[in-house]
This record gives sequence, structure tokens and C-alpha cells, in this order.
Amino acid sequence: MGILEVKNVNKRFGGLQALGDVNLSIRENSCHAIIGPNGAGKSTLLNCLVGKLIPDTGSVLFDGQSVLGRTPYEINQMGISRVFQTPEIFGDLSVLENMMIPIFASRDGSFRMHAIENMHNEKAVVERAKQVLDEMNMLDKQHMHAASMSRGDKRRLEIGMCLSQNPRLLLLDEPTAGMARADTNNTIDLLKQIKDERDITIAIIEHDMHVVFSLAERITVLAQGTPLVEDDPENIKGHPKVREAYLGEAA
Amino acid sequence: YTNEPTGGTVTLGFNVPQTGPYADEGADELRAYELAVEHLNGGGDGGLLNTFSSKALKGNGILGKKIEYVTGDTQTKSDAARASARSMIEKDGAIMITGGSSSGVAVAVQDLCQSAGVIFMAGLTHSNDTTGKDKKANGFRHFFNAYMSGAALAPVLAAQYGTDRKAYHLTADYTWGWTQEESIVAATEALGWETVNTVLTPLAATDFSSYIAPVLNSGADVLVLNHYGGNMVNSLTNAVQFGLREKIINNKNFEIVVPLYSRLMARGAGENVKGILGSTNWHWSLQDEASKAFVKSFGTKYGFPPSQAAQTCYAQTLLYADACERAGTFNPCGIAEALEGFEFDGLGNGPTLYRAEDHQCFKDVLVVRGKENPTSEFDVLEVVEVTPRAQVEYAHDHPMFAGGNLGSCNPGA
Amino acid sequence: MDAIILQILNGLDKGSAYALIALGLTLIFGTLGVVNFAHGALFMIGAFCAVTLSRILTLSFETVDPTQTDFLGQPLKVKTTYIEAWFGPEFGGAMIDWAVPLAILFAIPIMIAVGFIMERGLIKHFYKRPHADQILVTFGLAIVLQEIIKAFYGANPIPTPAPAAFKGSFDFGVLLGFEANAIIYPYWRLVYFAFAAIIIGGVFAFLQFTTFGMVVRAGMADRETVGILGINIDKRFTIMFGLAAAVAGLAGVMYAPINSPNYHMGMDFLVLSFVVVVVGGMGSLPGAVAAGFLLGILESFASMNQVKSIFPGIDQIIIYLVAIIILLTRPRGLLGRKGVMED
Amino acid sequence: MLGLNNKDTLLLIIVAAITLLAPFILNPFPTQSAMAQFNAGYPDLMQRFVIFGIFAIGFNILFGLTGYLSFGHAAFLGVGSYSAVWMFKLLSMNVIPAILLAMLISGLFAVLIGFVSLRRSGIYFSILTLAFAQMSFNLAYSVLTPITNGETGLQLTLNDPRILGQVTTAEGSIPVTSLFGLEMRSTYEMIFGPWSFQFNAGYYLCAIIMLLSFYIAIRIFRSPFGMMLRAIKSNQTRMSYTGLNPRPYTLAAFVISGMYAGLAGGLMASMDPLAGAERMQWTASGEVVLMTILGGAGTLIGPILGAGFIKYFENIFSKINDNILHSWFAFMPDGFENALVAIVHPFVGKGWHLTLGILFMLVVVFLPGGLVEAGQRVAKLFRRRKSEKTSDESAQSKPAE
Amino acid sequence: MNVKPDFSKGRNLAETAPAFLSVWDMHSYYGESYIVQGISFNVHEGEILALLGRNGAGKTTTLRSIARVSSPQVTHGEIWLDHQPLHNMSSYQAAQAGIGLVPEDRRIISGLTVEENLQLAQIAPPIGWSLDRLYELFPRLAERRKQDGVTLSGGEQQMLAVARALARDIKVLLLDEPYEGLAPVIVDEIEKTLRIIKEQGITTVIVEQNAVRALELADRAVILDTGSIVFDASASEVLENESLRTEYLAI
Ligand SMILES: Nc1ncnc2c1ncn2[C@@H]1O[C@H](COP(=O)(O)OP(=O)(O)OP(=O)(O)O)[C@@H](O)[C@H]1O
Ligand SMILES: Nc1ncnc2c1ncn2[C@@H]1O[C@H](COP(=O)(O)OP(=O)(O)OP(=O)(O)O)[C@@H](O)[C@H]1O
Ligand SMILES: [Mg+2]
Ligand SMILES: [Mg+2]
Repeated sequence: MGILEVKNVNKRFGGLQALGDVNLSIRENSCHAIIGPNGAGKSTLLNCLVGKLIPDTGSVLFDGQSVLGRTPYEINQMGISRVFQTPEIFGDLSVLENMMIPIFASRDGSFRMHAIENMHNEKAVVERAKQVLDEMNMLDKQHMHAASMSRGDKRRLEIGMCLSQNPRLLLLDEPTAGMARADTNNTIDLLKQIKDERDITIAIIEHDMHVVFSLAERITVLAQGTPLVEDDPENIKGHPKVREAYLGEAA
Repeated sequence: YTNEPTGGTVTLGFNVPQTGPYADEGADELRAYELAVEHLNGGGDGGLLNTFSSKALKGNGILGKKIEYVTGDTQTKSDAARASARSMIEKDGAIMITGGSSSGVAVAVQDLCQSAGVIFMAGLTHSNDTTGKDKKANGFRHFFNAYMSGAALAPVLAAQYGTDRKAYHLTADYTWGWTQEESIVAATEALGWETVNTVLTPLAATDFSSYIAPVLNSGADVLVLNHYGGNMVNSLTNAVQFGLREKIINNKNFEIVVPLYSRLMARGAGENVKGILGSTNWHWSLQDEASKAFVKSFGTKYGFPPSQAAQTCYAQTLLYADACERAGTFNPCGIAEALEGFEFDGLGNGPTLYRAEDHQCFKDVLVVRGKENPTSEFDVLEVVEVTPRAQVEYAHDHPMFAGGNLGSCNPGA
Repeated sequence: MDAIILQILNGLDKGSAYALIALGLTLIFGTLGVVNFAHGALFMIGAFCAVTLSRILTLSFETVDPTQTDFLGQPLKVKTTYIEAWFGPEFGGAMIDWAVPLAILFAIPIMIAVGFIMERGLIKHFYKRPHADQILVTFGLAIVLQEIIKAFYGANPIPTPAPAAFKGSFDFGVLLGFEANAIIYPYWRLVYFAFAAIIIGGVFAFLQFTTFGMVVRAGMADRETVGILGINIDKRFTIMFGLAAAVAGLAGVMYAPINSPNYHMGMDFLVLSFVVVVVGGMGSLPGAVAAGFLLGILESFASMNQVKSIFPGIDQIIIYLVAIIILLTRPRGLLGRKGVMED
Repeated sequence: MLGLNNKDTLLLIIVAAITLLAPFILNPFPTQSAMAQFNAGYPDLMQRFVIFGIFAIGFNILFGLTGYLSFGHAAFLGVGSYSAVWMFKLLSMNVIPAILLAMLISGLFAVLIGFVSLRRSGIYFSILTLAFAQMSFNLAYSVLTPITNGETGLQLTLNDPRILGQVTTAEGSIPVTSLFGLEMRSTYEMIFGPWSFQFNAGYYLCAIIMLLSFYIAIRIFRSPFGMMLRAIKSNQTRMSYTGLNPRPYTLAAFVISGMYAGLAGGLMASMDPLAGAERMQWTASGEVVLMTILGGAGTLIGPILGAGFIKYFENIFSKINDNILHSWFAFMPDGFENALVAIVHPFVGKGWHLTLGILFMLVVVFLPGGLVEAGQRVAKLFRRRKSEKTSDESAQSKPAE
Repeated sequence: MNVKPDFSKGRNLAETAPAFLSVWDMHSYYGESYIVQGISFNVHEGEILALLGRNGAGKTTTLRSIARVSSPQVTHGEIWLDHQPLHNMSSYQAAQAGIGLVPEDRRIISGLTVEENLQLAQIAPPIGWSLDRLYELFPRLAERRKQDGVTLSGGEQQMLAVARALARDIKVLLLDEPYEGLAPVIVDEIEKTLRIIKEQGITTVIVEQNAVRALELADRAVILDTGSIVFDASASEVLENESLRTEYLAI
């Protein structure tokens, strides 16, 4: 029994079967990659996990509890954090503030009225935020307006925000797309380290095979809404169908 | 007492609508005030100082003090009017406030003047409440009211349209509208008319078609529009558009009545007012000496005849000044005493009484009709009848005016 | 029954006015995304185009008539219009009588010019600014326009009658088999309804059968990208604005005989037209038109005595009540598009 | 100090100094001089400045932080006023219970309206709030007249029961509002040469409450809650995927700002016990929007500046008439005088709307950040000049070395 | 090593240099932040230029400056395309002059279908590939032609963005990270397409984090670092230069 159990999930958009009978089980404290051609339904699957979409049929269990019908913030409070394909950050806030908000959220829950409290008394939160920024190599940018960062930086910030919550399950939708090679490597290292040090499970969608093969312990290949194969990285690399439909020369 | 004048001047506050729908009426009131000040200070041709029955005024200001004035904008809103009045009292040291173009504003400012301890000489305000349930010891009204409109109009209506009529009322949904409807209904029913229906219309309404459309079908043969200002212009225009006046109902010509006319606003309805009956406080075509003198002063200075609002404001200013002279003080209590029960003539409305019990003036009321062949743009109304004062008088505790308490005069700090 | 038909007719007519005003607004507000508080002022300027034309047509010279006297007892100056003096009372009189329909031709170039100047001079700097700034600047502009009109024409309403040919009303009831006078309807309002239908149809056709509408919609969603695709979006926005101003102005011209124009008539309609556009759904032309008719009809029903006796004062609030109900049941109004002014 | 950082403390001190010294600052011209027309230091207007300041500060907590543009905020002001006047009618003339009830009732009203309206965002939210406020206004004007006294506005009468206070004064008048016996309208006038300054009890009560409200607003702006509200404005999607529920946050902000409006309404009634329905009209809601944007939305001090600006024009410019213009320009030759009066005439007195409209446009075109930006630019100019000066000095000093 | 192009011949590049697209001493700002700090480079007709550098180096800013988008503001410098001065133009004029930009966040227009997004590109002259031909190149788009453009999967959006640029008759194609988020097979496809485009004489500037891929495709490379050009040479030189690769490209 994995920490995340997806059973027979179906999702249609009008005439399009975006997900058809998806079954997926992710082992606790592992890194599971989901790969597949564009439009295969990877992001859609993720959306079903975090409450952005509700599957037409099927069930999604996180740690034995169903996530279906819950709102995104409830699901996050259960311990699932998500990085989006196009960075979703608080553009009008500073980088440091961006980092503080998820920390508040995991400390105080989905709502807390702290209207008169003084930010200066929240030293612990600030410290933690700075620490994560440091981990992400972004401490020098802490006072920047988040919207005015380059896109690679925005993405790293978003990853940092999710990591700062110490989620039990971290969902990453193409986290390193558009990221410079050096930073990609740093991110890989960081994710590895975090997964080992803390009790985190990672599900990652990525088209960059370098990232996938450096991180993943298990890979599911999705094609046209259904899992094609699920296997270890080594076997996937050699899988002829996968090579043809997806990997091309990259393998 | 509040704002006792110490120097050689005395300041009056003219609080009129300068913006919003009644801005033109306010502007005319302001002209009248300026004219009155000019006359009181001894300028111009002296205007009604010459015809006024009381001879206390000498054309040297009030009690020898030159009159200065400040102006403000009521925006036809109670709040703004009170703010403006307060600034006149607190900043400019005004000792009397006058003006207004709506009953709500008049009542609100009257209440303020009462608590601040200055005299309020109401301008155009027609609701029964101003000198009825909301009357105040420091407040005085020269203008006539809804009851008087009804009392004056009803006999004329009976004479012109017969006593067997069915009336349909459209009434603006706020206090003035209600008191007018109540008054007209009572007066016409007393003469045998039947009231088919009374319908309230929203103040903000601009298009009255959906209220007018059902009228013909209701069996009514008279439509009474208890509307004023923009509401009146629109509802009348709409009613005429629907062709109501060409219809024959119950074998009678369908008729429309606008109980309170304002010449300024009637112009806005254009052709549509022709032949429509209503009442008014005063009209420039009156031929008594005082009216002629006033029209001459005003017309010479501004180039067109004054409105009823202008006349009432002019008269109020003179009455106030005269009361000060006769009382020999600016103390509101002295002035109130001088005005209470004061009988006078020569201000254009014939012999008039300022009744002590409710501070309401009693005088003749005009019944007018939209003129068929106007000779100029001001020549909109013609006087049908001058209803004598006796006919519009009522007891001060008449039920339509009950509930209020004049209280006692407040001279302020 | 006849009462209901009557109110439906009424509602349709009221609705056509609402729809027409909302149509102009939705071109600017729903399509260009500018919260235009000056829209009412455009409507008002349209109505004053009619007033102005009738003033021009009735420009007159004075002759002294010694047989009559004016209010000061002097000989009366009688005015004769130049038009009547030149073309004879017959033709001249007819032109004056037809001032309002003629004003349509007069108003189109004026309103388009006003729209162009407004957009080029002011609004174009505000597309990217927050909506709040747009409110402030257009509200300021509306006040200024109003005050200018007030300075020239005063605060009182100015009667602007329809041609004599359209006086009186049409008896629908007889047509439907009811007794006479059961359902009557003024001719001019029927004209207004037809006019609204033509304008609405024209605007729809223009936006539907040309790519113009699509380009402007795209430009609103993402100006920058549309520019990258080689399209001069500024020019199209200006044209759109001119079109919207013309629609607003024409609505005003035709409205002048229904209610005498005054300088604040625009403000009176402003809130209502925003409500109509939003209830219709942001960015949807058919939505705005549908909402205009819906609210017009419901308002008419609410003013029926039978309804008012059950819910006193319902006619005061019906529009807002319906707006609330619709917005709560349909997140984006009747036909709104996603993402337009939702943040 | 007070849990604020240095900059905020300075701001608070400056605002406190200005409000407390307002009777001096607003009356810079001798009473008899021609410029006295521009004096704004009389109780009514000073009270209005701070009361509308409170209203705008509260509005800004919602709009400036969350970006939710309420177009019906005046409803809360109106409800606050009505509650306060009813308190005066029924309970006592003490302002404290009136103000408290005003805040309570408007808070409840805000919970109700906010709960429904906050289901939508953007323009849809604005129209929902507008619709609620317009309904309140229309009903208050007509159907609810027994509670609101309709068009005239709710006012005190000689027949009010007033269980905890005197019904009428010894002289038979209606008693005045007070704070434990200190009459709100009592004014001490200080004559200083040709100047006169008025110190009004009501104003100081309002001023102190305004400072308190301002202080609380600063705390809210700087608190984690304030940050959450800004986060909502910035990206609600990210907010909910971060485990935060935006709804209670926005509702809390809505209610807080509704209570600020109620407080303002209560104070307004305490200073002048009348509650008019127009206080709830959309134009009144629009006014606070304009105040906030004009001053600078999202800034702390902006809304207060905007409120002052608009109220100043409404009350001072509307009172300038031709008579006054002539007295100003009397020293010139007649032709000149008349020409000048004719030029200025359209912008003052009944033309004050025109001036205000033009100023709105000028401010928003040239100062995108509102009046606050004007201040910042001036400050920057000074700084630049200073630094230029120092660099000049250093340039000069060089040859000397 | 800093290799700067030789501008000694004169200021007006259009007269002296044979280059097709010339950028001379360009300075760009976002508001007050000074991003591109005086860069100059030439691209010859039919050439593919790779513009490389770390996150935040200013690559996107450079492309946007050339496409004359309103932000950033170019305060100084000249841009010439085929003897036309671009620096005086606004973005739509530049586009009509032959610039085609594929923006980094794709900028698919919401509320428009896939087909409308393409039609939009063919409103202003000059018109390029026909829709049929584009659909042939990207069959995936043909399937989804009636779908709202923003609901496409990330990769599909990228295809649409490229297709949209080709729908116009362009002289220079500016690609900002075109491979991002694309499945490896699709990347191969696009790369093939780019070669086809090159054969047709279209000049291309490509910004890409996957430096190796970009360099394999490109003829020449320019490396940016904090808004300045640090290297400008042929692609093979970069591939061979060990220090450059590690310092700026981390490959
Ligand atoms: N709201 C929607 N309406 C209609 N179709 C949709 C919607 N959302 C997604 N789709 C379609 O569903 C399919 C799956 O999309 P999804 O975003 O899950 O793909 P993906 O696997 O993440 O691809 P990529 O790697 O390109 O991001 C796509 O073909 C897409 O066009
Ligand atoms: N809108 C903006 N306002 C202010 N600064 C900005 C803005 N956009 C980008 N910047 C800054 O400009 C610099 C260059 O950004 P640019 O997007 O050009 O980098 P890039 O080389 O494309 O990076 P990436 O590979 O991450 O896309 C960055 O430091 C960024 O912070
Ligand atoms: Mg995806
Ligand atoms: Mg980039």
C-alpha cells in the first residue's frame, strides 16, 4: 500500500478522454516520475490529486484518506504540495514574503486571525524562510519583487515554497523547465538530499530525461490518458515502445 | 446667543442647491437673496421695501448693521445641507440660515438650526411636515404646503371637471409625496371624487411608462401626479406621450393634474403642460402692486421674471430683517416673538399671517394652468384662480399636521 | 392578462433602452476592459446633440410686436426662426419638427469624434492601469463633461419633442382582440424599440461577421502578443471606442423625446448600465442585450400594483435583487466569459 | 515603539501631530483677510476630515490589501449612523454606546453582505456589493421610513423616550450628544491677534479615535494577516494550493473595514445627530473609492489625504461666490476685476464639481500613485537637491585641496 | 576571453555590415532596473544564432527588445533588420517588418480557440504558412483546433506558439526557449522544422537552456552574462571551449 493510491480514475473533457482508467500507487519516501508525450494527461492527473479537478470516476487515496471532493487548501493541509507547470507565485510580494506564507500555512492551518500580531515577533518563520531561501541559493534575492524575477528564478522560488512546508507528498510539474543547467543540477541534488533527509515522497513530471533518470526510482509512462508501462528507470530506458512514442533520440 | 453680531455687519447664510437637479431653482433663489440684500442695504430701487406693510425697515441694513451673506451648496441632500449650514454657523458666523428646494432638506436644516440656536427661514418646501410633525420653534415657513394645494385645487377641479370623477394617483415614494397625496385625496374625496388607486413610484425612476400604462385600464379618468422636479417633468411627459389626454373615459375627457407646479420645471415638460391644472405659491403675472414691483426689480436686474421660489426667498429675507428691526435684537427668541402672529401685506401674496402655533404663513394660493399660447419662454402658466386665504386655512392641530412639537425657541450658546 | 401583455411590451421597450445603453458600455467595459464611468456622459451628450440641433434649427431673430407687452410692460420681442424665414413656415417647420431624427445624422460624426478624442487623449494611457485608476479618471471626465453641458444648457430638463407624426399611441389591445385602450403604446417608443433592434443587430453583425471583434477580444486578453502578431491594436481600440461612443450617443438622441434631457441624465443611468453589463456577463454582447431586456421586463412586472401590494417597494429594488440572484447562481452572469475582470 | 518600526512610528507621530494641531494648521489666515475663505479649521469640517479619514482607512484595508473593490461601503456607514441615532433616541445622549452599537451593527451587516458577495471576485463582487447598498438606500428612502425617517433622515425629537438620560433639557430643547457630560459641540475659541482658532470637543474625540484606527490599520498592514491579504490580491490560486483558505481572510477584512465604516457613521451621528439615507447611496460609496484612489490605494496615509482633499473642495470651494471673488479682485481696475471674476467663476461656487473633476483627472494622469506619490516626488526632489548640493560642495572643495 | 564584434567601421550598420539583423549598443531597462547593458551582435541571413546564458542573464529581455515590445524600454542603441531601422518602430510595425517572436511563456490568447489563435496571426500582412500546412506540421493542433487555446497541455501550447509565428511571413524568427516542456520526440520534430525553416532562408535567433541541443543546431552563438555579451563566435567554438562550457553553460 503506497502513500498515494490512484484507482481507476477517469476524466473527460467534452469528447476527449483525458484520463482513462489510471491506476497508480506511489510508495512512501520514494521518487516516482510520470512521463509521457505532450497532452498525455500528466498535468490533468496532478490536477485530480490536488483538488483542481474532480475525476469523473475513480478514487484517490492519500495515506488512506480520500482527497476527492476536498478543496485545494484542505488537500494541502493533508500534506500535499504542488509546483505548477507555469510558476504560480505571489508576484506582488517580495521573495522573502513568498517564502513565509507557506510556512505560516503549515504552522497555523488554513486560517488564523493574526491581524494585530507583529511580524517582528515571527522570528521563527522569518528564520525558516531565510534558511529555505539559502538552500535554494536565493538568499541574495530575498528583497526582490517576485514578479520581476526571471522565470527560472520564479520556478526555483516556487519549489522552495513547497519544500518549506515539509510536505509528505511533493508534486512537481516540470520543475526544471527553463532552468539553467547549473541550477537544474542543484535542484536535483537538493531534491535528492531532501528526500533522504526528510520523510518526503516525490512525484515528478518532467520531460528532461537527465532529471528523470537522476531522480526517479520508479517511472510511469502515460500515453493518451492511460498508463503504458510502469517500471524501474533502467527498464524504461530500454523499453522499445517508450523509445518510439516518447524518448526519441534522447534515450 | 449664537453668533451675536458685534461689528458693523451681520451675516446671513443662503443655503441653496447649486449642484444636482435643482441647481437652476437654487440659482434663482440665490438671485432673490442677493436682490433682497441689495434692497435691505439701501441699494437698487428698494423693491418691496416700498410696498411692505411694515415700515420698520429703513434701507440701512438690519438694525444699522450692513448685511453680508455667505452661500453654500445643499446638493439637495440632508447631509450636505447640514454640513453647509454648520460651516456657515461655525465658520462664517451666520445668524440666520435660509434656503432649500426640498422638504427633506428643509426639515433637516431646520432641526440643525434649532439645536444650534439660529433662525431658519425656509425656502421652497411644500411638505406638510415642515410645519407639521417636524416643526421647530426656530423655523419659519412662508411657502404654502400640500394641504393648502389640495384645499385650493379641489374646488377648481370640481368646477372644471365635475364632481363625478375617478382619480388615479402616482406619488413619489418619500415623505413629501405622501403628504401631498394624502392632502389631495382628502380634498378631492370631500368633493365627491373617487380615488381608484394610489401608486408609489421610486424616487430614482426616470421612465414612468410602466406606471402610466395601466392607468387607462383602471377606469380612472383623472391622473394626479404627486411628483416634483425631474420626476414631474418625466411622468408628465410620459403620460402625455401615452396619449392619455386624447382619451375619453367614462364619457369624459381624460385629465391630468399636477398639484404642485414649479414654473422652472414646467418648462422642462414643454408642450406637455398645456392646459394642465396645478397650484403655486406665487406667479409673476399677478397684478397687485407688490408683485409688479418685485417683478420689475428682479426683471430689470436679471432680464427675466422671478420664479415662485425666488419670491418666497425674497419675502423670507425681508420678513426676517423686519422682525429684527421690530424686535430690536438679533436674538432668535426675540425674532421668533416678533414673527409669531405677525400680520402683514405688500409682499405679493395679499394679506398674510405668520401663525404663532406652527410658524406657517397663511395667504392666498394660486391655482394655475399650463398656458396654451405662451408669448415667451417664461410665459408657461396662467393663473386660473386666486384662492382666498380663508379657504386654505386649517387648525394647527389638524391630523395631517399632528405629532410634532414646536418646542421652545433656542438662542444657542 | 392584458395587464401582463402590457407590462411585457413595456418591459421590452424599457429593456431596449437598457440594452442599447449597455451595448455601448459593454463594448468599452466588457470588451476593452475599461471601467468607463463616463459612459453615461456619452449617452447624455448624445441626447444633447438632439437638443443642440433643435436649437440650431430654431435659431431666430427678434422683431418687436408693439401690440403685446412682455413681463416688464415693454413691447414684446417676437422670435422668428431663420429656418422658417428662409424656407417658409411649411418646410422650415417640418425640419424643426423632425429635429430629433435629423439629429441622428448630426450625432454620428460628433459622437465618433468625441469617442476618438477621449480614447486618444485620455483612455489609451489607462488600459494597463488598475481599474481603480480608470474609475477615477473617467469619473472625473464625466463630471467635467456634465458641468460643461450644464454651463451651456442649465440644470433643468429641456423638452425635445418627437416629430408630430409620432405623437399619440398605438392601440395594441384592439389588434389582439381586447377592448379599446386596454393595451396602448406610444408610437415613439415603438420607434425606439425598432431603432434599438437595428443598432443592436448592426453592431452584432459587424463584430460577428468581421474579424474585428476577435482581434479586439484578443487585444484585451493580451495586447502585447497581438502586437507581436503585427496587429496595430491601438487603432482598433480607438475605432471600438468611437463605435461605442456612437452607440451610446444614438441611444441618447433617440431617448430625448422620451424624457427631456438634462445634464445629469447620464449619471442616472450609469449604475444601472453597469449592473446590466455585469449581469449579462463580462465580455458578452448578447449577454448585455439579454440582461437589458430581462431587467427591463422584470422591472415592469415589479411595478404592477398587484405585485407591489404583495411586496411593497419591490419596484425600488427589483433590479438589484435580480442582479444578486443571477450573480450568485451564475458566477459570470448570464453569458460571461471566463477571466474577464475577475481579479 | 508601540510595536511599530521606526518608519511607521514616525508616520504615526506626524499624523498625530497634524491632527492634534489641526485647528492651527487649518486656519492659517487671519479671520478678516480675504484668504480666510480658505480656512478649514472650523469644527464641522475638521470633524468631517477625520471621520472620512476613518472611513477611507477602513476601506483601504479591504481594497488596498485584498484588491476587492467594494462599491457599497457607504451602506455600512449609513447603518452605523442609523444605529447611533437610535441609540441617542432610545438610550442616552452619551456617544460611547452609540459608537459601539454602530460598529456592532455594521459589523453584523458586513458579515451578511460579505458572506454572500465574497463568493465572487473582481467586477462581479463590486456589482454585488453595489446592489446590496443600493437596495439598502432605496428601502431606507421609502419603505423603511418608520426606521429611517426616509428622505429627511433620522433625527432626534422632543418625544424620544431616552431611558438613561433626560428627555428634554430644562429649556425644553433636545439635549445634545456628549461624552459623559462633555458636550460634543462645546468649542473653545482662542483669539490670537487677528487669528482665531477653534478647539472643539467633538473634533478631538474623533481625532483620537482616528489616530487609534490609524494605528490599528498600521498594525494590520504589517501583520501576517495583512501579508495574507496582499497574497490574496496577488495570487489566489497559489494561496489555496499553499493550504490557506482565502474566504475567511477576505471576509475578515471585509468585516473589519465594514466596522471602520460603521465607526465613521457612528461618529458622524455623534457629531451631528442626523442620519440621512443619502449616506448609503452609490455616490457615497463611490466617494470613498475616489478618496482612496486619489490619495493612493494600498498606502497607509493616502486614504486620509484623499478624504481631506475631497471634503475640502466640497466644503470650501462650494462656498466661494461671485461676491467673494469680487472682493478678492477688488484692488484691480474694474475691467480686469470683472474679467478675472468671469474666468474663475465657473470653477468655484456652483462650479466646484468641475474643479473637482478636473483635479481627479490631473491627479490620476500625472500622479499614478495618487497624492502620496506627489509627496514622494517632492521628497525625492529634496533628496536629489541635497545630494546635488553635497556633490557640488565636494566639487568645489576639490580645487581647494 | 571577450570577443567583441568589430564596429570600428561606422555607426550605421545597415550601410557597412552585411548582416541581416544587427543590434548595436543596445541598452534596455525595466522601469529603473538596467538589464541589457549595451550589447551588439549581428546575425546573417539564413543563419541560426544561439543566445545562451544563465537564468536572469537578459536573454528574454534581448529578444523582447528586438521585437520592440513596450516593456523593456530600449533607451539607447540601434536595431536594423534588412536595411530597416527597427529601433523606431513599435511591436506591430516590427512584426510587419518581418520579426516573429515566440515568447517564453507562450502567450496563447485566452478566450480564443486554437484555430482563432492562428487566424489572428494572419490578419496583418504579410501572411506566411497556410493553416493547412501548419496543421500538417503539428497534427496535434489540428485535432484540438476548436479547443480554447489555454486549456491545451503545456507542450501543445508550445507547438501553437511556434505555429503562430510561422503563420506570418517572417524574416527573422526569435525563439525563446522553444523546447521547454516538450517531449523529447517533439523536440526532435521541432528541431527538424527549424532546419526546414532555415532552408527556406529564414533567419533564427534561439534562446535555449539546453545549450548542447541549441549549439548543435546553431551556426553561431552569443553568450550573455548579466546583460553583457561575454562571448560571440561560431557554435563549434563554444562547444569546444572548456572554460566557457563550465563557467556559463554548466555542460
Ligand atoms: N479544460 C480542458 N478542456 C479541454 N481539454 C483539456 C482541458 N485541459 C486539458 N485538456 C486536454 O487534455 C489533454 C491532457 O492535458 P494535460 O495538460 O494533462 O497534458 P500533459 O500530459 O500535462 O502534457 P504536457 O506535457 O504537454 O504538459 C490535452 O490534450 C489537453 O488539450
Ligand atoms: N518585468 C520585469 N521588471 C523588472 N525586472 C525584470 C522584469 N523581467 C525581468 N527582469 C529582470 O531582468 C533580468 C533579466 O531577465 P530575463 O528574463 O531577460 O532573463 P533570461 O536570461 O531570459 O532568464 P531565464 O533563462 O530565466 O528566462 C532578470 O534579472 C530579471 O530579474
Ligand atoms: Mg502538463
Ligand atoms: Mg527568459
